Amino acid sequence: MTDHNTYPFDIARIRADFPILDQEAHPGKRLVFLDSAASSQKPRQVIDAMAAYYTRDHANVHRGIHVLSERATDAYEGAREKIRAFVNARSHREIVFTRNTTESVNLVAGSWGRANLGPGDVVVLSAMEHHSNIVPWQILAAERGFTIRYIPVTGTGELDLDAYAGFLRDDPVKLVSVLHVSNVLGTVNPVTEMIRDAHAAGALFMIDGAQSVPHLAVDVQALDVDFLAFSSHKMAGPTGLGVLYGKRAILEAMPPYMGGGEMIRRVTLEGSQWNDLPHKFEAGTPAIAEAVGLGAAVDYLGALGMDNVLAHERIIVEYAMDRLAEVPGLTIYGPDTDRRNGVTTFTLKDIHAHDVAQLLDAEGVAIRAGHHCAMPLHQHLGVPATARASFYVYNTKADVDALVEAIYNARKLFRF
Amino acid sequence: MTDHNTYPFDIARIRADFPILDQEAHPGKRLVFLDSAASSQKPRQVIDAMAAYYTRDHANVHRGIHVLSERATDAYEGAREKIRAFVNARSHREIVFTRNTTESVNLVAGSWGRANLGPGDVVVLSAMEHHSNIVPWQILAAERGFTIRYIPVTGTGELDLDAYAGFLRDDPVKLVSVLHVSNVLGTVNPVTEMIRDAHAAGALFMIDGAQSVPHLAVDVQALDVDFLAFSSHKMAGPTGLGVLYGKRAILEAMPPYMGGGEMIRRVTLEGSQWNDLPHKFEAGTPAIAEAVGLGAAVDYLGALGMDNVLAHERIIVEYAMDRLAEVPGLTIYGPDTDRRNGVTTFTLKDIHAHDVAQLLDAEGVAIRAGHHCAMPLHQHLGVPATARASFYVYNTKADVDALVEAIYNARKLFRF
Amino acid sequence: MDLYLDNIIDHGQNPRNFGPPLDPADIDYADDNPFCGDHLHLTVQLDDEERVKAVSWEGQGCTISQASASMLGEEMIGKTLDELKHFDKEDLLDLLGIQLSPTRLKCALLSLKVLKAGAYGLHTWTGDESEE
Amino acid sequence: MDLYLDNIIDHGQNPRNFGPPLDPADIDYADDNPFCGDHLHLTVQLDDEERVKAVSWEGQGCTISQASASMLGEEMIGKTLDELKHFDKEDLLDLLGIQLSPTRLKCALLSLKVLKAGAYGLHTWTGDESEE
Ligand SMILES: Cc1ncc(COP(=O)(O)O)c(C=O)c1O
Ligand SMILES: Cc1ncc(COP(=O)(O)O)c(C=O)c1O
Repeated sequence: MTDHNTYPFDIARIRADFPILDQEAHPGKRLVFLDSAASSQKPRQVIDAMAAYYTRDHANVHRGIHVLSERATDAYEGAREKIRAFVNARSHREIVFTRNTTESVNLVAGSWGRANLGPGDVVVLSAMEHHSNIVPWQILAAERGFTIRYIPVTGTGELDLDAYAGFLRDDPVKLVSVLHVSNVLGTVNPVTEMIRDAHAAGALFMIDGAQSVPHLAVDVQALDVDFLAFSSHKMAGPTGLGVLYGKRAILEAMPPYMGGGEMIRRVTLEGSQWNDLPHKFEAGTPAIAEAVGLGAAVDYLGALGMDNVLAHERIIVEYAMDRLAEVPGLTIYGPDTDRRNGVTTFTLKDIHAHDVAQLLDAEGVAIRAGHHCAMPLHQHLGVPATARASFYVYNTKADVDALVEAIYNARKLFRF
Repeated sequence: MTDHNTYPFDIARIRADFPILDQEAHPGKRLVFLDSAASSQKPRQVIDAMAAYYTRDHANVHRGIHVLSERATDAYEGAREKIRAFVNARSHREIVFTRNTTESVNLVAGSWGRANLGPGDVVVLSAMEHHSNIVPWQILAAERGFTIRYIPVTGTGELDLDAYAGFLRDDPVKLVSVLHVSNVLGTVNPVTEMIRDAHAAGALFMIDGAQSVPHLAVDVQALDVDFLAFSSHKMAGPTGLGVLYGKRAILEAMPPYMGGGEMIRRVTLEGSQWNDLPHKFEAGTPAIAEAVGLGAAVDYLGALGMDNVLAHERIIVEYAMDRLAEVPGLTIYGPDTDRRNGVTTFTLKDIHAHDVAQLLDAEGVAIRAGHHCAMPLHQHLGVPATARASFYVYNTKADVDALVEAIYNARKLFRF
Repeated sequence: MDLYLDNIIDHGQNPRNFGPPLDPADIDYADDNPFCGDHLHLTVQLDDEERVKAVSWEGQGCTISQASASMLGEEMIGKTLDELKHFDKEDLLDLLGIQLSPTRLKCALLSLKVLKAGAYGLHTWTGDESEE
Repeated sequence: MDLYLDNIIDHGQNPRNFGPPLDPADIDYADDNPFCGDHLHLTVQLDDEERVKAVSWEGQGCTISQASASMLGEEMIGKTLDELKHFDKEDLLDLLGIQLSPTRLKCALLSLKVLKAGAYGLHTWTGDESEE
């Protein structure tokens, strides 16, 4: 049970770590940042770690025989080890650095998918997926001729698990790829059971962890998941870096995704041999400083404790759900508080979500409006756009109060 | 004519901008950084611009309706505009952000190449290419069945232009992709004439500008080049960011490379429509802070003046060539000073290049040793590994003196 | 709160010339902005001198896009095709009387985009006239 | 200059047991490290008690890899197969008596990798025994 009145950590100290929060969005209007699901802010520990890296240690990594290159390699591979520990992967070789969640999914589609999927095969996605877990599969399906099935979304904003069971029973499913936490509905999908069932049916399972890894403890060995994709920039780390976890045996068997330096063992004019994992999938000079930054972010989150991060967010989300429920004309999308996390998405009578966001911005409250890269889900919801407030470790109940007050102001302006 | 005794800018002030240079590599040994061809150092203007971005302006870009998202979008698109101006592209829509040069090449191979190349077609590369401009084409050739021809390297370390003319005359060449400046030999290839001839033969031309864009003024309109690839981290900018320039009409006709958010206009469960350029090629949350950093780097280089950057490097390279020529047992690879830029690559009698690098490191001198991601070129040179000293705006003749002195020390230890 | 001036809200909530398509129509064009779900269908009748005689539009979207369509529709009436051709982004923004960020600019410009595409077949007009 | 101790340079420049392959050989294996161009071909003869009787290796590479092969070759002689099985990375580094960065570690370990692969068919041994 979460206690509504006690944050699990000292929120004032945390807010002091995020310098960006201490500003006015407009003259006299304190910045209230409720757009962390799009991209989170960074603590100074992360900003400083990257600046320190560039100020003292930078050189290209791997195979450099001088002190800076050794330090840079240690920093880069040390960050990989931190991230391995954060998701409890068995080996650092299972942690591949990419640009973002989107590239992680494209890597699996372009390498594993292109090698393993063909006519007759089925890939199962869901109707609540982010575009990054739909479009790569659509493009590949057009090329390779396999079939995509979408698990429908129920009236409560959850996955239709009967339909899922039906797909696994009736179709030659080779891969299931589903998001862990919805960036629109906040739904936390029952991935443990879904993975077990997929494996029983002989299918691999990939989790889009873009909205889960930043917010709750994800243990790839406990889940027995085959692939996990997530983004640094949503978990207090820098932009320009994503992660793909993959089980070693599966990654070993996959062809490379991009070709270039670092990913080869030997190149002749006639052909090439690939390097060991994870380098096989990291062509060219990697995002070194960004890995250092994500390492610092993971240290930061680890010091807070992911259970505390989750507990804190549950307090804020519960409070937001309660307060927003009072607002006349406001519709909230997604499941009940106990089955959701991180976001509250709503519409306000017939005011377009863009107008809502703009009016809230004028009050200093930063939310996101639109389809949140989930157009098919919005088609299902029957609205072209929604407004979304999303929360992270630095948000407070006072932020929720500011949101609700700004919504009341918007109602007044639109005279209802 | 370069004046050997006058640097074109105040070198002490420039060195003061690069805080990393002001340290000892080992106790009592000043750091002498001669590994910029692998990755350059960053001035504090770049480090500070990124820290300031995270401290004041960060949010996800595009379509956010709040003040931070607007500032982040302005910063990101503003950086694109700076880079457009830096290479003199006609439109910002022709500047695609990638992770590095390697990804830029893979993008062209995976999108343009997969759509346009098939059995009977020929792609022309050269035997002095970096692996990043060989391996993607080899992988695609295995899939699509076209043929790769390599322009041979002459005894002076230059491209065999007769062979090139022969390819264009005799083969159905669809694309020529060649590096502008060799990262091993320093050779500056005559791309203006090569592009003209490729176009006359009906082929497109791509430049690997990883070692030219950081060092000399590259004007894509004057060159009339079709694609240009380069990396931020080699031009005083951050890691995790690369650029692909492409002519608009060609990019418009290309299918997307990766699928996901940002790159689509509309997604349904049945299929998708692509977004406008450049977004069609930028799937997922981009490297926002990194673009800001590269923008600052381009401002920095622009303020120095690329002609001055080149003039400065020519002074250093000429001095290095002269001083290294005196060292008994030292072999320099590549053309004469007047046809090269940026690097001096050598071997020292029969001491393995790794031993040379290690011994130099002990003296504080950071060089790179190995095949420099150009194994085919090293096969041609007949040595498995070479030692490379490379130079940038912050290097001085004193750095070259330190290099030469350290080499003499290595000779002594190996008793020759 | 500078964006939501009284007249913007008024036009947004009480759009002028809003209604089913004219038939026959001299200009008939529809487009959308999938990011917002904004949609606009515009029909126009001209008189013998190629002046706009009647305008009708329907669609849905945010207040900015609806107000922009409403104000542009009013402005068009009585103008010649040639005058409309010279009517540009700046003129529309003057009409609206507000400053817009690039994101919201797209909302405001949908109506102009539909007009230009419908009247001149400029299907590739991106609303970004400054670029070549 | 800690890496280039006199004995390393001595073994590098005057490698022991360097020569053409033994024939017949009980162990015969070659591998390389393409990054450096280091190459090593090792042959070993055993006596009746499975003790190493003779070692011969040839190859090319940096001083560290050559010295490592030379020292390892000397060390092997007289040892049983079982003793060699327990000879690990740490033992080799003790022999060399130097601290190595991960990059140079690969140079030093090539000889051990060839020995392990040749003697036990451990073709996938990466020299990184700490990982599972
Ligand atoms: C000529 C050349 N091309 C391509 C590359 C690859 O650059 P990156 O590793 O940034 O992709 C390099 C860098 O070493 C290079 O020197
Ligand atoms: C559920 C989900 N998946 C994937 C993504 C894509 O992340 P990125 O843009 O970092 O690739 C997001 C981010 O919006 C997301 O919320």
